[in-house]
Amino acid sequence: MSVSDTSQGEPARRIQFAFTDEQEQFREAIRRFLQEKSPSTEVRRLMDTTEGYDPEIWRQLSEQLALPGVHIPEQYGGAGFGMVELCIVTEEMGRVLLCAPYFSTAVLATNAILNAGTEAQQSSLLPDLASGARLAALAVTEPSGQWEPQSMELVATSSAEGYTLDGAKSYVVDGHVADLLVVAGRVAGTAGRDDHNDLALFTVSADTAGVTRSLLPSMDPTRKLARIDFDGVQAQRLGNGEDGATALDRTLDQAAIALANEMVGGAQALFDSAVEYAKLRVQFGRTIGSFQAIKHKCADLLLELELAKSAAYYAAQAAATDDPEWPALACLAKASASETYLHIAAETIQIHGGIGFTWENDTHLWFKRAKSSEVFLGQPDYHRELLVQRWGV
Amino acid sequence: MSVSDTSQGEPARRIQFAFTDEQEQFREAIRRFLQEKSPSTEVRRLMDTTEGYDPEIWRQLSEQLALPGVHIPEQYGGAGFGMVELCIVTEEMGRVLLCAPYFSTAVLATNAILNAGTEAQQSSLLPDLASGARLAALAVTEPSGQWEPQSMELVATSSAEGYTLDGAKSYVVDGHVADLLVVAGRVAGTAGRDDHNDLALFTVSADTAGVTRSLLPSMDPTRKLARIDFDGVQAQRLGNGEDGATALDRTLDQAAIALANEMVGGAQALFDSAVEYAKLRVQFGRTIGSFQAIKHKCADLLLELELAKSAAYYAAQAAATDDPEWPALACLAKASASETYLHIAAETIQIHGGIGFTWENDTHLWFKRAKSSEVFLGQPDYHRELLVQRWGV
Amino acid sequence: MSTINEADVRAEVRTWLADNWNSEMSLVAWRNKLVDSGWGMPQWPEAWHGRGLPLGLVRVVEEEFANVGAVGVARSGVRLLVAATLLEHGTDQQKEKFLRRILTGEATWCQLFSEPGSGSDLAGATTRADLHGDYWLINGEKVWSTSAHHADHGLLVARTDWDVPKHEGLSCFVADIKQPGVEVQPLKQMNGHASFNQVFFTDAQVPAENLVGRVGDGWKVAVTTLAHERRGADGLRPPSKKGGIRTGRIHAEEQKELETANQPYTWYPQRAGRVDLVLDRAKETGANADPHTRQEIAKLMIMAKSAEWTARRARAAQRQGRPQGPEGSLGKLAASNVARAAAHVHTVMTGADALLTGTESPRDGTIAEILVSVPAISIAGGTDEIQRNIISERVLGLPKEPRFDTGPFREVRKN
Amino acid sequence: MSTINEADVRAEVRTWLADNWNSEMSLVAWRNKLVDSGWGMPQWPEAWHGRGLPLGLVRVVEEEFANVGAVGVARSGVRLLVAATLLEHGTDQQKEKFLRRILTGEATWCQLFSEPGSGSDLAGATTRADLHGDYWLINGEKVWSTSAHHADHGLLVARTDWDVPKHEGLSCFVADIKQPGVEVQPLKQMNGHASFNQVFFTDAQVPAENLVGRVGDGWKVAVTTLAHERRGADGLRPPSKKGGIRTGRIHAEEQKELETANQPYTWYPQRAGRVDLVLDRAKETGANADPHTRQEIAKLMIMAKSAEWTARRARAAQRQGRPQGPEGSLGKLAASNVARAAAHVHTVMTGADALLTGTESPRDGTIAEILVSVPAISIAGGTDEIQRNIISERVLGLPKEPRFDTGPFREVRKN
Repeated sequence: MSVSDTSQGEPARRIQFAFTDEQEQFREAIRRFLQEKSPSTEVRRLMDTTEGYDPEIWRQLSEQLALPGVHIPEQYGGAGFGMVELCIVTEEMGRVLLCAPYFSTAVLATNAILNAGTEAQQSSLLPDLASGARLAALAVTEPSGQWEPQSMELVATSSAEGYTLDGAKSYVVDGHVADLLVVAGRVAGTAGRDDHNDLALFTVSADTAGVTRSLLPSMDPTRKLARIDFDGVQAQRLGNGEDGATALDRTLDQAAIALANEMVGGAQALFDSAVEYAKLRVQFGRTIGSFQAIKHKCADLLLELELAKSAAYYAAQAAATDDPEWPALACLAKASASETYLHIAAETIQIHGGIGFTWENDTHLWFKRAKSSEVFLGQPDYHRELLVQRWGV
Repeated sequence: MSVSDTSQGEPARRIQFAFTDEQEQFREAIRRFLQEKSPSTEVRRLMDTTEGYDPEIWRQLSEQLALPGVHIPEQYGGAGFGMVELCIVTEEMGRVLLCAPYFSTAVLATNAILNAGTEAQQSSLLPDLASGARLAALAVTEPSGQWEPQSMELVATSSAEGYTLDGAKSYVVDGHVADLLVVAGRVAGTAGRDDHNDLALFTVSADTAGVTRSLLPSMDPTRKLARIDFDGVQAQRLGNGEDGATALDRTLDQAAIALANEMVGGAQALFDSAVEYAKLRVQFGRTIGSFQAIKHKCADLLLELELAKSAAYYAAQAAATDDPEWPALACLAKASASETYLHIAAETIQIHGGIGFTWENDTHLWFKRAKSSEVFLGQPDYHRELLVQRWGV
Repeated sequence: MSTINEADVRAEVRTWLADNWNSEMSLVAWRNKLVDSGWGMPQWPEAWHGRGLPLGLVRVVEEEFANVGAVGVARSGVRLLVAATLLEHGTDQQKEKFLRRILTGEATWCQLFSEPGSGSDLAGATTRADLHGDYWLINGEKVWSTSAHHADHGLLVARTDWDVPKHEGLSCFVADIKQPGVEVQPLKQMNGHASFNQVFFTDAQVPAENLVGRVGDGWKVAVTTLAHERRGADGLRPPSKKGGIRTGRIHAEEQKELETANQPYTWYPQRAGRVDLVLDRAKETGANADPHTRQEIAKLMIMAKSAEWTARRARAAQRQGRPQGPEGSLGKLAASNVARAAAHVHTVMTGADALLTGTESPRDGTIAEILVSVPAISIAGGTDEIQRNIISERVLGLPKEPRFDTGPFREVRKN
Repeated sequence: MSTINEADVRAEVRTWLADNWNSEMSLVAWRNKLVDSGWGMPQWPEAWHGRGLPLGLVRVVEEEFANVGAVGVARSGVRLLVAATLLEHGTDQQKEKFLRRILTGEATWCQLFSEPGSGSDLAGATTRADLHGDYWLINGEKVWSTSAHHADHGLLVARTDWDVPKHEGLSCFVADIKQPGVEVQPLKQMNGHASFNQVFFTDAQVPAENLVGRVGDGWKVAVTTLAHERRGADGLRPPSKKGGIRTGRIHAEEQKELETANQPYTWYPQRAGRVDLVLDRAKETGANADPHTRQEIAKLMIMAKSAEWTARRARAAQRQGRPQGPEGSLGKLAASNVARAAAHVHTVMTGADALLTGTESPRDGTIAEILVSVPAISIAGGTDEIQRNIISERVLGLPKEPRFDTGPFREVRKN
């Protein structure tokens, strides 16, 4: 796949560069809801709780807006939309820093089941996720901290009732509150690790015997992480015994795109606050926004932001149209959004000056989300390398 | 060698952070001479000649200032100074972009002979170089364009009269005008290439049969490059048959330091011109230097420049005192000066605006030298990798 | 207008082409037909060589021309910017006199706005125009004027009043270049090309009827030209060359015309960094084996692709009639960043060969030309600094720079 | 002064220490001895607890103190900045009243300059001081005041005249912190520490005799304090702790004093990016195996080492009595660049563990603290933007910013 293909020629003609009016209305509805339900006072309240979310808000965004199932087919109780709509949701949630188990349940776990599950498994598992009745998490990364599925060690041994899982997972987003765990593991006694055809995805009810969950102290208190130990845990394997690696890769690529969109949402919120502050804050008898140092900084940040948004949107559209290049674009979007979000977060603090470094000021909440998003699912250098690999360079 | 050693503790106490009054006077004398002899009109005249230098000026800087032998011991007709003084010379030459075979003769070839030659060889070869009577060049890199000595292929076969050289060298600075060639090659039939103990340095008179020299069209017309083909060329080996790799590495490290100092000299000249122009040029009824965009750009460039100067000076002092870390510092200084020089060159054009992109404006002469210096002896990434290796990371 | 329908237009132009198009005509003869018929500039008013077609339907005409491989009007250089400006501000006499030969390609034009002393500050022009009876005397120096060396006319902005604020004291003229008192000198750039000219005026004469717009309207008129230049749109861009056979005398003549016209621009792709070469170069140089270089390549490509998608987002929003978002104003600044990063990546990948130039430089000198041309992109057509001002003020609504040039121009500090 | 010779001083202090130093005394008792003898601040005038020694000889005294492990005067916090300010601008009564207890450590001080509305623009302070008979009434809010929560006194800058330009309407006072009308609230930062305080004044009283300098001299006085803060020199830096045995009651008391005093600063090393940890972390995390990370590490270390050498060049030039070069003004800006780069490198090397905080974060939380503390370094003590102004104006001689705050302060635009 040569990169230039994407610019001219086939995909470009199919991939949309503007949201439809319906999508804009969808975004508007979500934005209104979230602005009302998730002011920073709520973010501060919830980030100090162990659960890290408000069940009542979760119920409302499930029942009123049907967000957990936005991309779940209607026959499984979802709204039947796709990646573009899912990314509109994460972008808006990132904008307000919503504290809710959405990314874990809807983006990670649900996509894993959609990608790996049989129709039977999907119809048994997805309705509760679509309705928001159950929370779910995806457990892939292990205490080693490696993001590549290749590095996984957790072992799944086939048994009478299905499989038994032994091993440990870590950095599991919302793993502490999930009802359902989707776990990636290696099937014991399968040949050929390197072309990883022994990877598989399993589902486990969180209350199964042998599951031990411990909340990790996360630098970003708005995104809770858990370590989960599996000691002879009974689990069901997703799919019909085929290789789970493809489904897992697909799930992680979709997650990277959704995260990129969440990040540009947060970056936009920060940037808006910085520009607004620059117009209000007076030093030396003039607004600091009248100083070229600030003006040009804002211009450069706007450019960075718009480029990152273009990448995040394009990747979502490409995934939605199943453009052959979309997995590469997932890496591109994640790398771009990560650096942009963190840079804008740092400069937003800078533009706010001393007050921007205080706890009372909201900027640090987004800064910490930017930092955790930079690391989560792999840092920019990891995704850049994967990008050129996928481009065949 | 841990890097922190250099900051506190031993070396730091020995290494000087200020030039002595004698060194400052030495610099002043050279600067006066060069400002008079090498205005940009002369640079433009000489860069269009094939030789690329003015023999009369070379005679003067040899006879009046004894620069070619500044670091050559007095018993070989030199001034008996060291790396610090040599680097003062290259810094001042870089400032005015002097077109002369100094770097090739004094820095590269002379140091190679000092590092590898026996006392007899030194006393026979160095006096003519110290006096400026002969020009010399060092031929290491080959058409492959690799800077690591490891990559060399030129073969030296021992013969009755000494050695016979067969192979090709390229990117040889001033190779087209040198009277004496110092050539790096591999001694045929020596064991163990990888711990490169078959490397050796040879001297060849440029008019020896089998030597073919062709001038290469260089992007930087102030630094002439030649390709030199060796076809059964009679040569003398420097040293007593011991491994020449150490001497070659030492020579290239010294060259990197001298080049770093040449670069900060050029960067300083460009920076001064940019600031001066910013104070004169008027747009919108005010000098462009009154715009914060230009003020802050200049402040950032000054910081970069001073850091690069500190690195170049420190490396020279470390080499002069033979601090154990100096080879690592050679890489550090070269990498730092390369990026700084090129950045300052680009921004100097930017600050000059349209006029800065014209041929009449002198900036591009330095810009091209910055570009060639970035590449010559290895680009920043090459030296950064070598740096961490030498730091034992 | 909205009553005109696509099918009718398509049928009409198709018939007309069937009746008139002949690739063995002379280029000028054919273009005079185009001018007479109005099919050369269908979006122009019927009174002036057009057919008053809505912009949206121009595409249809272009498609039909492309299908039969018919040549269009002359579009090279600044001619169409000048034409658009004359259409908006020129007198009927001027339109009568100049428009046809602009479209036929018989007359070549240049733009005479920039001056050595006013680059970013275009309105600070100090070239003077003084009225003597029925002509203006022009004195001063213009610069960055492409193809002035073979131009017949120039659209000139000069100062006619020094006692009013700078934007109000300018007037616009059509100046004959080929007259005593006008000296054109090529301006060589650091990359060796001489795409631009300096134009010196010493008591050059401009007849009074060549004043474009009213005295003091010079800035307004110039802004029209610049706006068209920025937009590029309005059918000023050459139509696609897809389809049709492209042989015959007329195509040969057009080819020759284009070569002359494009000669000054051959290095422009290099100025932009030639991102298109990067992945191939990575493979042919083996630089794709170096993990750090791979990161640098990825960083560059991410920026370049994102910039391209940003431009497409802007166009898509435009097509949908959505309000223009910020993404539209960022292209030029993005291009500078991309070009600089590309020059860096090319240097890293090229290694020692980056020391060479001309045919010794890879890709027949292209790499060397990139390295010495990229510095122009952040300056030409508005420096990065000016772009950042525009973005921060017009897009973000941040305060304007404090002004020191609002008084009578005579008293404003100048170079 | 130049007649005083090093050997004599050394002999004298050595004898005095031999006669007086006793590590089992109480800290305060010992320091009163130091104050009485003048050996605690030998560079201070003899009239005020010093011996009028030239700065160059202070080193000698410090060496002798170090040799026997003798404790010096209290130096923690801003006390010595305040003392230097009082020495220069204070009345004899004020010196009499405050200096001794500053040196003995019995009294703690804080600085009350910055305000929420005037950060970069210190002279824009709006805290007001109004004279009522023999005392001033203070109203307003100060911020970024370290250790105000356990301070006895504060050096306060407040506005006494609103009808003159901002720098001329300020006055400086010594304010008692422990009085009704002064409320101190800790100010928590994004990294969880609360090193600073907000100080609210509501009709707080300052006796007239606590005015430092004349009315309207507030800016001049504050600048003295800030200059000492910047220089750090003048023997205000703690002498080296090399040599000597450091046991005994007095050392225990000093240790306790230092712990309290340094508590607010524990995160400052993290704010600077902890470059010292980078190479070890590269090895312990295995990041040194990744070629790209090695490049990032090298870039950081090159910057950090060069910045360090630049500072040393500045000091060396100073020692040689050479004119101060630009290298002296660059340290703060360099520190910001280094810290940001270090935070990036630490993140890259730390990988997934960078998601964690507290004891779960590597190096017992140090890495996490770096990541959330670094943003402070480019703001505290003068933002990078202010530093660039200073460098471009004072070092490069570029024009000052156009001013909009030169009129009577009452009319100047404020927050």
